[in-house]
Amino acid sequence: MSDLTVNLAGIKMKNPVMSASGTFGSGVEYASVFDVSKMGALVTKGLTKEPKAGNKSPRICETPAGLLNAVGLQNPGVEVFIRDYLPEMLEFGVPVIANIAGSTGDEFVYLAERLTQTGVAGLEVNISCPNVKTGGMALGTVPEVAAEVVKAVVQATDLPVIVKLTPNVTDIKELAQAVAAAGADAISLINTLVGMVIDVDKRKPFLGNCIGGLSGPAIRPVGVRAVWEVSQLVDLPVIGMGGITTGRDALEYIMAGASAVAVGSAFFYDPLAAVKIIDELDQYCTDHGVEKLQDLVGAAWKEK
Amino acid sequence: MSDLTVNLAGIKMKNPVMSASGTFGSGVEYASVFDVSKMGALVTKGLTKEPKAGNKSPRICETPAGLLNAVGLQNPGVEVFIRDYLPEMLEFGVPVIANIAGSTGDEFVYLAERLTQTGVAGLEVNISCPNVKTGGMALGTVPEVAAEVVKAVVQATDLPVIVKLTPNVTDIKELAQAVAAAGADAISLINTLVGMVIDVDKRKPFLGNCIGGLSGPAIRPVGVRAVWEVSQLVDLPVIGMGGITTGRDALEYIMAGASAVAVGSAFFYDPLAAVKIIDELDQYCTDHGVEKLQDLVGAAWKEK
Amino acid sequence: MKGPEEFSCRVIEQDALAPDYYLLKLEAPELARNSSPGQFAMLRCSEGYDPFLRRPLAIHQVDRNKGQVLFLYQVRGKGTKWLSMRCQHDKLSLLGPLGRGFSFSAAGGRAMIVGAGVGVAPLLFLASELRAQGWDLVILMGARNKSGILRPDAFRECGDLIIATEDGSCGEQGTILDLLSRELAKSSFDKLFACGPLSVLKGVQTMSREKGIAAELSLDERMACGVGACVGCVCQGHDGSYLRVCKEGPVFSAEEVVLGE
Amino acid sequence: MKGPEEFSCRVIEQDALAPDYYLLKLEAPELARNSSPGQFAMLRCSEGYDPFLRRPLAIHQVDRNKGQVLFLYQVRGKGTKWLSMRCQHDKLSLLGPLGRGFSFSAAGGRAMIVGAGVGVAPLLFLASELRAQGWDLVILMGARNKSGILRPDAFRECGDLIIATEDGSCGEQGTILDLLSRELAKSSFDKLFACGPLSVLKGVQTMSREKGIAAELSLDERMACGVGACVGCVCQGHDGSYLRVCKEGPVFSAEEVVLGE
Ligand SMILES: Cc1cc2nc3c(=O)[nH]c(=O)nc-3n(C[C@H](O)[C@H](O)[C@H](O)COP(=O)(O)OP(=O)(O)OC[C@H]3O[C@@H](n4cnc5c(N)ncnc54)[C@H](O)[C@@H]3O)c2cc1C
Ligand SMILES: Cc1cc2nc3c(=O)[nH]c(=O)nc-3n(C[C@H](O)[C@H](O)[C@H](O)COP(=O)(O)OP(=O)(O)OC[C@H]3O[C@@H](n4cnc5c(N)ncnc54)[C@H](O)[C@@H]3O)c2cc1C
Ligand SMILES: Cc1cc2nc3c(=O)[nH]c(=O)nc-3n(C[C@H](O)[C@H](O)[C@H](O)COP(=O)(O)O)c2cc1C
Ligand SMILES: Cc1cc2nc3c(=O)[nH]c(=O)nc-3n(C[C@H](O)[C@H](O)[C@H](O)COP(=O)(O)O)c2cc1C
Ligand code: FES
Ligand code: FES
Repeated sequence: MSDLTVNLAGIKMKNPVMSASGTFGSGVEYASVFDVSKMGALVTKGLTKEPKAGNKSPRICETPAGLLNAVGLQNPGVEVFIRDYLPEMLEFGVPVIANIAGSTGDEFVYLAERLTQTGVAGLEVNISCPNVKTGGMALGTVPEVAAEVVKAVVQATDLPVIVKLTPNVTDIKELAQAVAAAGADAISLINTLVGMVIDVDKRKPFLGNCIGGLSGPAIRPVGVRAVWEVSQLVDLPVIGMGGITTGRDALEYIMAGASAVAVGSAFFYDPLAAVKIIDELDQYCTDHGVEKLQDLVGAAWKEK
Repeated sequence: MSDLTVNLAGIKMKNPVMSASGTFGSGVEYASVFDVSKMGALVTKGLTKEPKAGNKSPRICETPAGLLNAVGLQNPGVEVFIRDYLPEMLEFGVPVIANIAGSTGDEFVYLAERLTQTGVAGLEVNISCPNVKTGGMALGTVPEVAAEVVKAVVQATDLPVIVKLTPNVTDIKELAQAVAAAGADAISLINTLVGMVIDVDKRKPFLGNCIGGLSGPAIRPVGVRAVWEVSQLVDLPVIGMGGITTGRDALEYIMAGASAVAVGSAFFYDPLAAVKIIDELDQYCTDHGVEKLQDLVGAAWKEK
Repeated sequence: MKGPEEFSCRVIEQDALAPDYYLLKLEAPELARNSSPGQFAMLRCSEGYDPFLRRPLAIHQVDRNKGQVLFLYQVRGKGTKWLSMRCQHDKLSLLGPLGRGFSFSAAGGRAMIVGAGVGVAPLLFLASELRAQGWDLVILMGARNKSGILRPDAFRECGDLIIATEDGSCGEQGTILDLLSRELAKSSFDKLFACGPLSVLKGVQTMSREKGIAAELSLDERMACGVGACVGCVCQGHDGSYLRVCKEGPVFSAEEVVLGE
Repeated sequence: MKGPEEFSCRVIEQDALAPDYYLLKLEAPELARNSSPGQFAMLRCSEGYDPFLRRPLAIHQVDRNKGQVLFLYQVRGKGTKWLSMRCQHDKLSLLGPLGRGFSFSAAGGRAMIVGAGVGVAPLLFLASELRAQGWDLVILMGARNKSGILRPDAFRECGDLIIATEDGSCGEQGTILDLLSRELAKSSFDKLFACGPLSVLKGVQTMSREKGIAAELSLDERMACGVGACVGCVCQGHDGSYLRVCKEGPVFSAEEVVLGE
């Protein structure tokens, strides 16, 4: 067994493989499928202050090597989450990171304060959701706006603050620098790409919400490139995600500069994807004499 | 045979299916494979004033349901193009659209002037190439800069001017409006997404150029959404492209608002893709009592 | 109830029942043991990423002694097409059992089962369990034509089978809803169970309300995870909230849900 | 020369020559008629989009009378894996013939053919054509071990075959470049033809320069279109310009190209 551990901005993980927000429920859904306590960390679905009903059906549309989703942040609200879901998530004995999705800066501050001292190990600030009318991506495309939100969240909590960015921008580097300067402890890359499918038979958009977020292997090259760019520029740990389905995919992200990786859509393809990835990372280290997986972070630009 | 014709900003095409720039050589490469004169129009590889050597190998990397390319606009220069390649392209008896890829506004003007009166039916202004150091995408991400280039090109030629935009921006609507106001006659959507693949064995970027442009079915939802947004906002014909491989894919774009479509990466999957798409469009019209294919343009938002 | 698990199952045999309709038999002892009627599984339908998502299929029949599970499905698109080309000895990746199945009292009673088209898939398992628990069954099967009438003999072993086809090529001519309203007028039932296209489910929902008979409906929705984790597969509950078809369903009582267009 | 065409070809048979090495025989009369040694075809290796790109394979052998074309390939990744599972009667989509093949004078002479690993694939067609035109051939085949020595008997029919394996499990022990330099020292040749990994091609290039013997090398590069349209598959020409491997190649004279790392 090689050393797969990572200390991500103070969050100690036994390996770098996390669940991607919104794809893993509260973990219990997969508890009978595999040993969830093997994961490096769990990330919750995006949380809001009040319960949110989400978008109308259909919410899922398969696309070549991926899918569009337009869930619209359906969640029970932060109170019910803390009462009914968080305890069972914490039972896995794995760091739980709360993904927060305010529609205003104030809501973000509320969520950050409320979740501090509840047992969660960190916050992931979701200013990148393409499926909501207010907040979401709108807060994550202008550097000044993003920085303001992040600054407020950082002040409201002593938890590590991870900021999740959208790839739907002209220059992700600019945003990464802005949130880094605002005090972020880590950066998650990437949320989904905005996309759309037309139902040719009905001659209208397939999804209830018209547009959706594109995820899965299809977007992997976009995510790898975002990590490559940001990790070279900003001195913060990066969590890479977008289409990771195998250990090699995870290694692409790690070599591009990610300290940790998240698995999302791959659970739909293979519910055992995350555990297989952990095993494959271990195997790779063994086969290639890598003592500490973290030594490979950024290898593709460090060894150039 | 239904009516598939389209008059695209003055370019009369017998059907809306064009080749996407850079994927179809000068057409002669496919002349023995299928009857190229069946195409609606042919678009050339991006042309520059001087010959361009392009990027170093490897230039192609397969990705899930798509590929990255980093050709870097290798082309013989506009003079040699006009002398050696254009005549054989014109022989197909199909409108030829020249894709021009200056690295400065002046070069664009030079190219536009030089190509006027040569027999080409229109110009596609490529301010969206992700694979070159200067010009390319850099000119296509800031509305004012894009508008300036387009204005200059429009003044330099009496040919229809199509502007090809990149999806690698925060707000493609803003760009579309800017180039429309600058006098563009049509808009092409989308060029490739910027992406990257790491060679895990070598621990370095796979492509000689590090980054490349992502195309193919993987990006189709991104292209459809761009067309949906721009076609509702801007009163110009839109040419849709990105992952079109079948007649249904083309119909998605048309219903999203595209007056014409271009086939690119699909040639690599199936060299007969374009002719099959033309046949499938015809069949669809016959099966569904659509007299004129152009009646379906924007159906997904018009019939809402 | 045991939670779902991931299995790699060997194909025992696969038969084309009619053009585009297949019966797939898998070696899956644990799934056979742990499934209940109305539950389903998510099957991977590719070697690679095309298609990327798994496909939900209802547990059609189980043989607990032999450790076998059967699926009955129609080829719709590339996923089911791929599945239909699997042969004996091939292995399939499968997650199951999933969802909430049908519920019925162990005390027995008289039930009407309504299956339209390939909607009969989950109903054979249901019918045989009901039968085993002493229920009396009337089973209505409807389809466009004869080739859509699937496994009539197996259903006939569980109760009185009435068949209707729209073109009259098998059984009576007419729609399944015509049949249903006639049969409900004729005699009384303790419970209705239905699976099929939305229009049929809506008809059953309406009639169950009118007649005051409890009904359970098995719904169909696009799914990604199948386990309730992604909240992608919702239908509307009566209070306006969204219910996950893969977790709170796929079987819902008729009063629980609002059926869309 | 006729241009490439798209064909849908029936598999006549497919044999595993060694673990991971396959010989695929297709019914393809036009391709058999129109191909020349060193040319290749682009084969679709999926039912869907995974993989999306076609795979280039050299024309290994043709039987113009029977209208058959053979491919010899090694399973490397998912494309060739998919291909290896095709059976008799399956149909394959294929674009060919493509590229510029080997060139040789009809007057004959003495040639050395160098094939390393699966690099022998294009060389059997070449050897039999050379033989038919009266050339004398020495054929060097090299591989890591015995199972990488492919179709020795077929090659032996065309000339003197010398085999080397790195572990000595077949033929002599040593590398193919060792053999080559020994044979070039022993006797004289009018032309060298080579296909294999870059290191081997580089060695051949160097020796051909030293000895002043014309050499032709078949190169390998990632391809998308295969017809010269996308300019994706380049190697470096001697003047610094880029040459398309699928169009100006895959066979280049040793002086034409600069071989990279
Ligand atoms: C809980 C559940 C149980 C099911 N059980 C069965 C079963 O036992 N037997 C059976 O034949 N089918 C069943 N289905 C439907 C089955 O899952 C779909 O037919 C299948 O996913 C289609 O996949 P495909 O790749 O072949 O088609 P696709 O390529 O995905 O689509 C082909 C066509 O089928 C339609 N389609 C695809 N998925 C669905 C869907 N979920 N609902 C409605 N239409 C769809 C598409 O609109 C399209 O027209 C069930 C669905 C659910 C949700
Ligand atoms: C003109 C030409 C003719 C060829 N003829 C033959 C032939 O007759 N027989 C034969 O076995 N092979 C031949 N090849 C190589 C063959 O095309 C590749 O092995 C094949 O494309 C691999 O596809 P895959 O999906 O199995 O592997 P992938 O999944 O694409 O890759 C698997 C592994 O193979 C490597 N690989 C993939 N493609 C290439 C490539 N083009 N060159 C080098 N390494 C590669 C990858 O780096 C990876 O390690 C030829 C290549 C060219 C360019
Ligand atoms: C069904 C679904 C729901 C998602 N919900 C959220 C969410 O609530 N918050 C968030 O930050 N990201 C959400 N995402 C984005 C993922 O966390 C991840 O960034 C993205 O899917 C890319 O990774 P993948 O390709 O591995 O899925 C969601 C993705 C999917 C597919
Ligand atoms: C190999 C390759 C070369 C390309 N070269 C150009 C180019 O020179 N100019 C340009 O505007 N677009 C170029 N493109 C982009 C395509 O024209 C098209 O916009 C893009 O590939 C999306 O369409 P597709 O998914 O159908 O390929 C190129 C694409 C590929 C794959
Ligand atoms: S499919 Fe994920 S919640 Fe139902
Ligand atoms: S593969 Fe397209 S030019 Fe060679």
